[in-house]
Amino acid sequence: MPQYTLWISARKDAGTAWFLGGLALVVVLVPILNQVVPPSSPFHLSAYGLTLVGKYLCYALLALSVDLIWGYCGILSLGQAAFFSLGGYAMGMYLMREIGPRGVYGDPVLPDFMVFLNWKSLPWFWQGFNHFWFAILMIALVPGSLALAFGWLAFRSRVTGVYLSIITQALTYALMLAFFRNDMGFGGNNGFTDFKDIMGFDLHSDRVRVVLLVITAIMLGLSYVVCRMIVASRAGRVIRAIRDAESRIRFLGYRVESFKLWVFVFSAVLAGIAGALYVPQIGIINPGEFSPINSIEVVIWVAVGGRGTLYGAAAGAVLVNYAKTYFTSTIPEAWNYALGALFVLVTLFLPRGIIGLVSGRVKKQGKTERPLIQAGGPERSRE
Amino acid sequence: MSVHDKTLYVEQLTVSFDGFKALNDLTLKIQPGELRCIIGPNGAGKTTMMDVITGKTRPDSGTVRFGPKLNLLALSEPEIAQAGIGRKFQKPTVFERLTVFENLELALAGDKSFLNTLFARRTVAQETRIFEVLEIIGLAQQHQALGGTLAHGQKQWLEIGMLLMQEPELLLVDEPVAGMTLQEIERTAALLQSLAGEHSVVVVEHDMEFVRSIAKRVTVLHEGRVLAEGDMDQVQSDPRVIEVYLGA
Amino acid sequence: MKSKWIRMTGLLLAAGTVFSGIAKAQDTIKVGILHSLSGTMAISETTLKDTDLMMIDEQNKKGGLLGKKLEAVVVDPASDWPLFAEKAQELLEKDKVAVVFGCWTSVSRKSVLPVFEKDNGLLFYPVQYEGEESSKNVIYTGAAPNQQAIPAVEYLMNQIGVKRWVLEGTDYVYPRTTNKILEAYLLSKGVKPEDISINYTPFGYSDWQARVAAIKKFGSAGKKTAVVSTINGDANVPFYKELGNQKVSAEDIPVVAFSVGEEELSGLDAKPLVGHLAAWNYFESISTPANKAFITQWHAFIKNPKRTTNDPMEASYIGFNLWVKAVQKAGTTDVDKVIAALPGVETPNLTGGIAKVLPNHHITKPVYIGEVRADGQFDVVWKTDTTVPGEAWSRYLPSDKDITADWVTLKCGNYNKATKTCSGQNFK
Amino acid sequence: MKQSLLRPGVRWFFLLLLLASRGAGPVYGQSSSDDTFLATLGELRDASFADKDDVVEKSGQSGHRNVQAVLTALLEDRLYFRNDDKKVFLVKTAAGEDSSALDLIDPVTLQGAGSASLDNLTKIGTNNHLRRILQTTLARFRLSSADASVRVQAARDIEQNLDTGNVQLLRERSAVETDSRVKDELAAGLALAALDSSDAQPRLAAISTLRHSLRQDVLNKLQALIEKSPDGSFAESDEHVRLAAAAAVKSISRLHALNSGVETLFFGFSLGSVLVLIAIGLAITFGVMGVINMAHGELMMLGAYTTYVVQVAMPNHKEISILVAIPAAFLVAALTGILIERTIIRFLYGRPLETLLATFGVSLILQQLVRSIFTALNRSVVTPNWMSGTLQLNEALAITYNRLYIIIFTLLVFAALMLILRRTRVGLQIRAVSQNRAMAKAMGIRSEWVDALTFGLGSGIAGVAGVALSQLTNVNPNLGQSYIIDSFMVVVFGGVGSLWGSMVGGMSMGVVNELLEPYAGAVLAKIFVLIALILFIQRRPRGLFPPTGRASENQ
Repeated sequence: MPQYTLWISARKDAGTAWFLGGLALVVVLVPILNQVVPPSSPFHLSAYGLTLVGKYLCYALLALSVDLIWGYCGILSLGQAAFFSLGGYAMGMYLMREIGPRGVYGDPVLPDFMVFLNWKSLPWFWQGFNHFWFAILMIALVPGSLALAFGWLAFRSRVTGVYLSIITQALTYALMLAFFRNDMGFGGNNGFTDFKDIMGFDLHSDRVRVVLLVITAIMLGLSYVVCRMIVASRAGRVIRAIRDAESRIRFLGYRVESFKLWVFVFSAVLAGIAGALYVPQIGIINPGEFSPINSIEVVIWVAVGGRGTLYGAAAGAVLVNYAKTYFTSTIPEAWNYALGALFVLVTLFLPRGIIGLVSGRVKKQGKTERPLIQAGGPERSRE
Repeated sequence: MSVHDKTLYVEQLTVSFDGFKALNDLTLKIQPGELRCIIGPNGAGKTTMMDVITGKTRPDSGTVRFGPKLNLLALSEPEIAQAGIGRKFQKPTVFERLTVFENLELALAGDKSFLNTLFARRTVAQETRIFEVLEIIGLAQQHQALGGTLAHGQKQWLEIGMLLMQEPELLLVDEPVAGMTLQEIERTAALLQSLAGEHSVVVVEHDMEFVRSIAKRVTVLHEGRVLAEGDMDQVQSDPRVIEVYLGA
Repeated sequence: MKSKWIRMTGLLLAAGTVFSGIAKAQDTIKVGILHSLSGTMAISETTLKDTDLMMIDEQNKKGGLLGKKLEAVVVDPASDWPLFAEKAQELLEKDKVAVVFGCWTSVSRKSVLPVFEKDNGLLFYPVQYEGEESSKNVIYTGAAPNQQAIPAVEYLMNQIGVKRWVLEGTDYVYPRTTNKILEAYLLSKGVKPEDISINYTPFGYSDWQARVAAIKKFGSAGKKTAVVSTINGDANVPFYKELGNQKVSAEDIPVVAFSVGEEELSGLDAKPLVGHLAAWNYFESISTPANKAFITQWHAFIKNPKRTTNDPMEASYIGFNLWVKAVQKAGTTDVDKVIAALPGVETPNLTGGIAKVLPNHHITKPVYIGEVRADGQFDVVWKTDTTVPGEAWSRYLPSDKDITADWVTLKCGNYNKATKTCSGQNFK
Repeated sequence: MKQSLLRPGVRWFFLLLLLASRGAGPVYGQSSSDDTFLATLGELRDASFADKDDVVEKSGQSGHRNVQAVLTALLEDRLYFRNDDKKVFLVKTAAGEDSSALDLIDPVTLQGAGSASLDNLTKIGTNNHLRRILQTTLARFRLSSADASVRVQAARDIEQNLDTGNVQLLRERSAVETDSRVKDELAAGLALAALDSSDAQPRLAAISTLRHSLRQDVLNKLQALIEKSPDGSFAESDEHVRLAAAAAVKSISRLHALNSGVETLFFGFSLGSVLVLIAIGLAITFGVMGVINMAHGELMMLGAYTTYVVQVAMPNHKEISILVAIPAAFLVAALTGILIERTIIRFLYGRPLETLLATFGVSLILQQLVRSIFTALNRSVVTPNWMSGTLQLNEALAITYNRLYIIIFTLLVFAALMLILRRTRVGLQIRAVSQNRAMAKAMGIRSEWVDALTFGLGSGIAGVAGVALSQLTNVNPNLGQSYIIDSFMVVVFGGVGSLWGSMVGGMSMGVVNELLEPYAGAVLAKIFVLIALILFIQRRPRGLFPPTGRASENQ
């Protein structure tokens, strides 16, 4: 059945086809351009290029997770950066342990910053991160369980709309402050950096980078397929129904809370994976990643790309970040104007995002003209 | 609890919105298979009553039981729906960004847990059932149209259709014929009457003609309590009712 | 249909990355400038970007370097640490710059370090920092702790007779290390542990009421008390405003700061701060011909006669001159040759004395203690008689006492004299 | 330097003889010749700070009639020597920004001695240690000043160094002192000294005088008395004195605890009022209109910069420029707000999330705009004198004026806002539209116009908040960024659309934060507040004062 739906949806919407096609292209081309094509050739993909593409793909995955929770389920989570960073930190802890005695202070077990803070032994929450499998487990588990706990509380007591958005923001804000503290045992403001290798492979060698990038692309593809399956399933329709008329769907006998919770947790895990893939390629993770502004930016990528389409989100992430890379070098003094203008113009003229420009299918979506001013606000039940 | 007895007991129900008593010590009993019409001027508490029964509003006091044992007040909306109580809203609310077909599919009776719906496959039986209903509500042609694009009357039908898909024991129907043409009204009447018997049906309606055409038993609500009850003629001849309606 | 879109991004990407490979003809020498022009650090770093541009401009007026013109490549890492790494990579791999002047915060330096070591680039780092580091590819032209913190404390201890110490810092690596070193130093000088109070506040901390009240209380114990502030940029203004409001006068509890210079003071009303101290290797108020010339040049370049100069600007100035001299000495901009040439290269400071590159990639610097004047300048109240050589590894930390950095003979930034091993290096 | 600390005692012994011969008040005769005096001053020229200490003391004991004048000049950076003839001079006024020449005063005659250009003069520098010594030295003269408060301060300064000479001086003064405040101060000083006296009786007396003092140094001194030294013996030998001291310490510390409690509360309210100030503007644009206004912070920033510009525009009225800045900031921010509303927001009503996206873009643009105009550097906004300093409620409790004013200011702004919404026609229309647009339209209210006004009002308030912030923190392009998150928290905590909610919410957040801070530290306190907020929203999903407005329903 799954393959069937996927096949259907791939047939049904060109977007999916092109998205997966594009990824496949990356998977094939990148290794060739970087490994086979000689550096002298204009078509050689430098390590810098690798890092960029890798970053974009990770962000695309993050955007995907936001689109699932926001574009389909209507939950605007401004805390997605938290899950992303937690995944990143989990991976970072593994990479730190991998450094072993090669650190500045040459301590076989303790990371440099612990030696530096006169820590005598490894804190309990660092145990086990020397095993890759354990790190992988945590990458999914930590963001997942946080989302579970948080979501359970929030959805059970029917926190919705801006209230939910703001407390998710409070969540990531609190985490940021916590991780900034050196006493927390996560390296404070500096976070983790200067990684040496992953599973024994040198992180600085292009070959390893290529592999990481390919893995990222594949993960992105897989996640996309899974998301696509979810939204294509009956559960997917329920989720969309929740987005459009939450109170109504309850009277059909659906436990809205649990649907929201499942999606929330799943998207948190996706974000975690994105973070985990991001760290080894970028080479640093620090509390700045938790910043609420980051979460807002992710939402903006999705909005720019076009929400409720999945591929739109991914496209948005790539576009906005490419624009950022491009402008910060070409017009370093004024790139904020360009980016700001982009956001304003997209909202004003492309309410359905850039995908809206080219897609025929998404019609009538994204636009739900609700008057801002509603008599009596919360729909009162009176005759 | 006895599977067969699906009587709805509403006892001494009181609901107040900041001071104003929407329901005031309301007591009501709906027999299984009964078709009951509830009428009353605005603010009589008709919709509020439905809200309480379906778990949307929590009462200040009173009890609502479905069958001798099942206390509805202890349940959440989904649980109540699962217990076999379906509702059609006064203001038709369908899922505007889903197709007519999908709207009905969501209403399908059955296990509605996340995992189940995630892996659910549409069975032939289910599809045929959906198309039956589509025929009944006369939307077979538009089954691929988005809910939001339907006309008001069609939305009414769609929502009735969703109600049918749920296969509930008790249907709460709030102003079903608003915005319908005459023959549509007749069809609705026929439909509701056909439903009565194996389902119990509660209809709230302003349209007296319609009520007369279907009602066996009529309950008149006024200021949150039962003003009169009986068949149409009794009720209409009741002086208090006349006073309330014509406002002496 | 949608395809178009994805293909388009694909192409854009290609434009950005694929062609990054093209090596441009070397008709100019490219100089990378890696300072935040937006975000929280822009406050401090924009000035350094302008200083670098001024120096490059100046050099080109003098006919460039090795007969080629210098071409500045400016990028904006936007106070975003991962972006620093990315931009460093861009400068080194895409633009193929000969040298990079940049970074301010420790974390930004830490994040670009692996990039510079992998791509074998050359970075001049112009800000005072915590030490505990010496990279083959970095020249540290700012003060190491022994060139700023220790002398300041000595001054307070010996000249002012301070007996009780508050070490107030922002919670990140520079204050943590500095305070660690200072604590070790103070204890070694016989200060009682209960006379030392260490406290950390988060970045951009603005609600100082309670902290300042606490400091006042700590200072009222009858012994002469001083505050050693390693508070980071943003939090300083509210801190000093609160000091002023709670009437903590420099005569009662002097505050000596390591991150507050002329530029920071120009951003606030200095009157309440008169008499508080700062320790730097440069003050605008020091009148030497070289400094006067530099200031006039700066005012001309920035087109604002009121703009101040400060210590990191001098460090950038020194760094640039050192690089120029080294390139001339090596006769090429090839990084390995330049790095080989650098140790021993000398250039005059703006305030007198000579800055000399040491084998540990730090330089010699004079140390000045200044008191804040009402006009936001500093009166130098104390200076070292000679320049102080920068130490990458502090002699006061037990963990460091055996460690040394030497890129001339030992070829190692982290060499343990006891075990005779070189650890923590990223290159083979 | 060490020895110099020992010296004063001896020195003042001579002075005392002098005083005895000439009656009360330190009035010096021609005890030393002008030449020796000049010679002493001459030493200041190229002395290190340590040596200068001694010079100051020497000139102090020289008893020359101009000592006070000269030392005051030194303290006030008005003592120079002329480069060509190395002569020492006082100058009338300290060198200012753009003074090229100074009017000289002869240290002996105190008569004008022409003027000299700055580059022919060299200032005789001081450092804060020297200034401390000068103040103590000069205090002895100020002790006989006409102004009582000066005398109090003088007594305070002298207490910094209670040697026999100073004690004697205090005693002399208390004999002739009339003003009660000064008398108390002197008594306290003498008592402090008496604590060190050899026999118990005066010590007991001293303790009973100091019993009710709230001064920290008194407390420390008393505590020292009852401290047990490692070997079990007490610093204070006499039993009774110890008991008395212990009792005194107990009562004083209790008062201290009380006062610090009050202080913390005050801190809480001042922090709270800042939170309220940054939130109520948003409570309108976001709460009432449902616009997720990410540019709110930047509007505050504009307000702060307006304050700066106004201050620069009226350099001669720095004291009142801030008052002018308030309406100015309101206008600037309000107009910007209206501009944003007319050009962008109005196309997005009903799509709050799009407003988030667009206003985020706007915030980026505004930041960069300011950066381009004013550079990224901080801008210095002076605190007017009437706003700086502290209100000394008692020895242990002082609250800072600027915080006090900000609390008051917040309340005023809030009240004003309430008046506008409740009492004015515009306010009526705003509320009407916010409750039922269609109906309002039907009643002929130009809802378009009202929207613009409402947004302008909210933005204007943000601008006014910016004025307050300019007094507390950095005025730079990132100002808004650092407050936007908090303001959203407050609004949501209070209940979207409820001004009272924002008021109560902000205040309580501030107080809780400050109450926690002493125990948890700044960061944890904040984290606790955030977690508390999250849990609170679980309990009350619509905030403190559940809204009847609109934003709540839109997603």
